[in-house]
Amino acid sequence: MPLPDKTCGMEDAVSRIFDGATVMIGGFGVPGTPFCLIRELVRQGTKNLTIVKNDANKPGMGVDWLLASGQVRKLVVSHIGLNANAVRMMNAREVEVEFVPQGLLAERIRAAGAGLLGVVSDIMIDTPAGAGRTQVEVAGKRGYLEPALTADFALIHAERADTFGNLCFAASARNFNPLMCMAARHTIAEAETIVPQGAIDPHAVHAPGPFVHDVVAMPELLEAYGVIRL
Amino acid sequence: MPLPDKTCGMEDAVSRIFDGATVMIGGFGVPGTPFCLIRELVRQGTKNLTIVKNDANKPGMGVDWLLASGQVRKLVVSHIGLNANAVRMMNAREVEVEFVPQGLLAERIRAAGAGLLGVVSDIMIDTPAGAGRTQVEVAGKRGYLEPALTADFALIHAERADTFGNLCFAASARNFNPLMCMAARHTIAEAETIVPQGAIDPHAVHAPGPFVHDVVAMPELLEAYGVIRL
Amino acid sequence: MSSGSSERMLRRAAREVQAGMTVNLGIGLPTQILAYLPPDLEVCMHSENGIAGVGPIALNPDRNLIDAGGAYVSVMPGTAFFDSATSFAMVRGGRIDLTMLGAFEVSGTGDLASWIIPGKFTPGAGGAIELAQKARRVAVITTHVDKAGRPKIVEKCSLPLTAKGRVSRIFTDMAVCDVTPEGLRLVEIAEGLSVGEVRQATGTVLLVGDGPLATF
Amino acid sequence: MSSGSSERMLRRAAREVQAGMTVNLGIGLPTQILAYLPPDLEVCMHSENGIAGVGPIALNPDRNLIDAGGAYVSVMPGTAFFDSATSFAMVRGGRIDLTMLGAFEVSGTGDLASWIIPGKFTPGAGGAIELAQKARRVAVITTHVDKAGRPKIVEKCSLPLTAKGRVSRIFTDMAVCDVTPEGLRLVEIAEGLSVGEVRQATGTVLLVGDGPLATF
Repeated sequence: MPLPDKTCGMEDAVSRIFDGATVMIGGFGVPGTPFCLIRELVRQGTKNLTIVKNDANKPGMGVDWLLASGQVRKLVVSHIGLNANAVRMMNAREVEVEFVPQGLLAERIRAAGAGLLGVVSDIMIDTPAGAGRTQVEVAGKRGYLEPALTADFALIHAERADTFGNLCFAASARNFNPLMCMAARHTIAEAETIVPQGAIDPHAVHAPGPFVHDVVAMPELLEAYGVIRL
Repeated sequence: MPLPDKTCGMEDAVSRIFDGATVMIGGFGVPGTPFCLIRELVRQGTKNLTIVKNDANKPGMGVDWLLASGQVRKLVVSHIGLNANAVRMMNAREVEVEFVPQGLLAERIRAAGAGLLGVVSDIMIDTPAGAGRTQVEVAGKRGYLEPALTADFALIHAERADTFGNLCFAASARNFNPLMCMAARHTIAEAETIVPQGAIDPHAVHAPGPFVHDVVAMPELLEAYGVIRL
Repeated sequence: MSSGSSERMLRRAAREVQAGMTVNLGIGLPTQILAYLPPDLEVCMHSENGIAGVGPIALNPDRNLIDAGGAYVSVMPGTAFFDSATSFAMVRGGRIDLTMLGAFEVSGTGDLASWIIPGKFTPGAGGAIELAQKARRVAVITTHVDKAGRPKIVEKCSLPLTAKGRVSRIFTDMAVCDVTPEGLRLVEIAEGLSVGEVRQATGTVLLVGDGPLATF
Repeated sequence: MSSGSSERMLRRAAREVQAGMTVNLGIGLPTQILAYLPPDLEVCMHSENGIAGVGPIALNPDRNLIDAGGAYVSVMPGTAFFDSATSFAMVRGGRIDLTMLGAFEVSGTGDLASWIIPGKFTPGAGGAIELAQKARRVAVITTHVDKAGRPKIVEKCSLPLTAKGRVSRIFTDMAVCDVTPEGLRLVEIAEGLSVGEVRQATGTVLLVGDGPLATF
């Protein structure tokens, strides 16, 4: 019983993404951001996207490419402070931005991955920032219903993948990647190295293969991945 | 900046558990069950416990020791079918048993660990098994409010621990252990091997040290851990 | 049920598992299907205690590696281990293409009762409620009648349900039946049995087509 | 603020970190505290992008290893990596003993505004709302006045709050102040400054005890 092989060409994998899709993109700053997949998405010009990502990267990198090419209708993020382009476009109403506190963003994404309708959290309780949310009481405590955040696609960057889609992430490049693998209806993972099944210790898998649909080799390690600014 | 050392004697660690406490116990069947910690809890005779565990082990093993010694007021479990003693005691009302579907048990434990009030799930929706739950609507779908399951203590079995409490689990012995580490106010982990800080690859940690309070060496690998029945 | 008919049932049920699927086998009869899968079939076997890529029953058991039924299983190239919450994220999140579950009773409309016999046997549901509700396809594997000879396939379950209307197919030692909008349909029959014998052992109306019936 | 007074502030703030704690340092000024911790202090530094046991700024940077502020950090013996949900489980679950955060404004009653200046700067909150609401102890580190010379410690925040009444202590280049039930109390003062100068730069009533005031 060998496991299925999910390797796929980058162009084919990204061509599944349709205009108007909601696309989760892994990464916190540079680490874990799938720059090759994003570049291919820019090349294909898919329009009217809702992007769910922790941040908008920096100007001239990653999500900023999609903003610059006008492919993004809406951003769901925890912060965009490092990308002045994103801030400018938000202020000019060229892109809609929905801010979600970082841990709630992670948890709402995971909730979708876990097949939950949502979670109940007391974050922002009794502050204006909590406005517009539905309040419920659980075991005598008040919290907000925080709906699961689903997506049509997730774009993931892994350090290693086997052909079944078991993924390993490097250091702080893990961040949102395993959660987004779980949450999207279709998960596309680029990997710096693709290894045969059996090359990854079963204990060392960070995102198990059943959550991953396409395993894509990276044509090159773009400069964006390697930036070391001191 | 070395990390704190959390090693602790087994007797001292278990003596923190007070009469009437809610105690989560890791394990699914034999793998991951902290038999040494349970045996010490039996030796200390702590009373009136609420035990949260996937199952009640088999007769003469683990949780069954606590049942036999009359220390358990209530069991919160997903099934007890492999322990006829537990079934008998439940029928004789010698112990209260609350059944939770296995995945909801895991998720409600994790929710406590994630500092959530609860999760919203559609499991058992529109069936009598869902009776008594609060229904809410999220994004047009109906689900039940499933409260977070908290505990005073968690008893954990790890294959390896470093002195800071970073834990690694073997194969299917992981199961509920990392979730219970997160959920309890105080987590006691026994480990087959305790290694110095730095001996575990930071990528390979299954339960990070900040969730663990006491790291306890096992005096022996009891027969219970090694049972191979073919 | 003879060991021969049990083996035949398991062998037939194993053919339900298709290439590319992620499959969960319930405790009891279903996990025994593992031994009947073709060695070259590309499939991911899931066990709810935290394994994707469950391998065959172990020749050299690892005390830490069991499936949900407690059998000592093995790893394969590509196996992954994970915690119980992640495991049920796969279940609730729709990653399980097929689950095969045991039953106390299963109805002609796909209702499944498998977790409690009030006042008699109350083992708890384990993961069955979630598997039955959330797997993309649910099949049941069970003896056609219970130890007392009473039908386990019924018009309406008398026991509390595990899930309502989720069972698509039923494998027994006597037959393969499909739950269809028209009713329960006999699709295959154990070699040597007559339709009348199967009907006799079935507690609900059994539809039978006009053409010849495949045997297994 | 001179680099000397900045360094003095960071050095003083670093003393807030006690042995045995798990500590999160916010983006900006707070993460700079890392460089001022005693090398032998037993402490677990947490970074919300998924690190427990953050080591010092890296001499040989790893492109995959940054803290939440984007600085290239290092591992130590005992470091663990995990995903963002697990990281914030630590935050919301009360595993963070101390967080030190930056501020646009902080009030004498412990209110913190740090994530939005409506119409001007809207970077988003990142993890600050959860850190400020859920860490067991919240300290702020900020310049005492903004670039225009206006007090950042105010009677009532004019900006939308990150969290209400959660700040216990404020470190600035001029002073260390505690939020107490009686009001904001000056507990230490930068060497060479007078109480009058600190009061002048503070936008709310500042309580001062009778005894001599420690300097830093």
